[in-house]
Amino acid sequence: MLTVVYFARYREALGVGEEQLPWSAELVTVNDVRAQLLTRGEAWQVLDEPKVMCARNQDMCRLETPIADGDEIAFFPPVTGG
Amino acid sequence: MLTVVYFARYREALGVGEEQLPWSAELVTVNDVRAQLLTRGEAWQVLDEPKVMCARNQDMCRLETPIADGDEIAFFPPVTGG
Amino acid sequence: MTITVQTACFDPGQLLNQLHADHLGVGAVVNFVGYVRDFNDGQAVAGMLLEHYPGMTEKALGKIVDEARARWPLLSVDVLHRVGRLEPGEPIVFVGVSSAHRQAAFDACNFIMDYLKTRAPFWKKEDTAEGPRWVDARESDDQALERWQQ
Amino acid sequence: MTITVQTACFDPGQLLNQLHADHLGVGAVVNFVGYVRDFNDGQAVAGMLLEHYPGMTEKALGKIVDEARARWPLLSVDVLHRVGRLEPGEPIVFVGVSSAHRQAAFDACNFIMDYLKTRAPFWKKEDTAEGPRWVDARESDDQALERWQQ
Repeated sequence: MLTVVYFARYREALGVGEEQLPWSAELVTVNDVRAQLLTRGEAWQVLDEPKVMCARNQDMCRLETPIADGDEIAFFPPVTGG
Repeated sequence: MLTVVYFARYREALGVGEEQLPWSAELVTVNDVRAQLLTRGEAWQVLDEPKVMCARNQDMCRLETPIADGDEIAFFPPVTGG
Repeated sequence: MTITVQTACFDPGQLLNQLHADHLGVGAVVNFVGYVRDFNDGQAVAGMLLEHYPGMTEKALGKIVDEARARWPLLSVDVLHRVGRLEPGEPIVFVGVSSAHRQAAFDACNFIMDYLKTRAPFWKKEDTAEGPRWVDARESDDQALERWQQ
Repeated sequence: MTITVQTACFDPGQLLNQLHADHLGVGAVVNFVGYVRDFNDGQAVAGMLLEHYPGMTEKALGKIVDEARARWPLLSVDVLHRVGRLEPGEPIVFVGVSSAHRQAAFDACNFIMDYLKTRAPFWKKEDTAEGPRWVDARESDDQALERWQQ
């Protein structure tokens, strides 16, 4: 199982902040999770933005970062704190 | 008349903080004042240090800066505030 | 070293004074305070909501501070960032750094802010006359980060 | 803009908070506080005497602040430097800068400190176990200044 979390503008656009996704061996990288989410329809295309940011287990990562069963994967727009 | 002031290590070495010097047309630059002071003897050689700093009328200046009657000329070692 | 994420307002002056707090080896303290402005990107701002990623926020800030400590000889580092509802004029973030040396304190504080701006999971949503809007990230913040990566 | 030279101790936190003081356009405040350390150049320091050049001090600080304001978009600038007798742990100098923008505040504060260190007529005389000694100027302070002159 994967936990997938969304923040800020993405969370609002998707209408969901957190969900569980079944683990599958085809999900090799963060980008594979994203590709699967993009098939869900129009609203999910926000994850296709060039500047989409992601984290694996609460560490900023790249879309190419490998993932494992049990991971927490996050997608969010560029950060604006400070 | 010129007012000449000394600070910190120089003031201590010279035993004087402020004095009046008669104005003379030969005193064209700050360095001319310094040269005259250097003739006073051993203690005054502190003013010959390569890093001697000077000010004319309370503005940092160079030894080559021209002076005028009535000026306040200062000699002091490199500053160490802050 | 303290890292704090909180909803409550705070007193920047008190944090500044605590940074020094009787450590007689401290020669220099540099600190940054970010405040909510009443105007941004051409619009009046009546307040903002600061969202974050609980858990990751603390972890990300911790890594940034660790990196700063690895680069410069620092004595203490204090990072406080607020989340939730903020009013114009209120402080958002405090980053304070103490060191024996001035330039280390300046550089470390600047570095922490540049990384915080681009690597810590906070998002601002401003209240404007035309309704709420998510603040866009600035290109200049990415450029600021690059200075430290060369 | 305030420039103050005084013998009395001061509260850095209070000065920091005053810098912001309900100006709702202030997005960023950066400040530097220099403290008397209990150790310097290999010797324990029991205190120091800070000499200055009355009249020139205020003039020199004013010119430095004017130059900073000409280079960066600043809202307020506050410089306070003490003179006379100082004890270890006490603050020596406060430089605080507010701006709408973070990097302007960082750079201006850093610039003012670099100029103050090399162009403002203050001299420190430390009390050590071997007696009083005048603090030597640092080569690194001259180098810091050169950054801004290129």
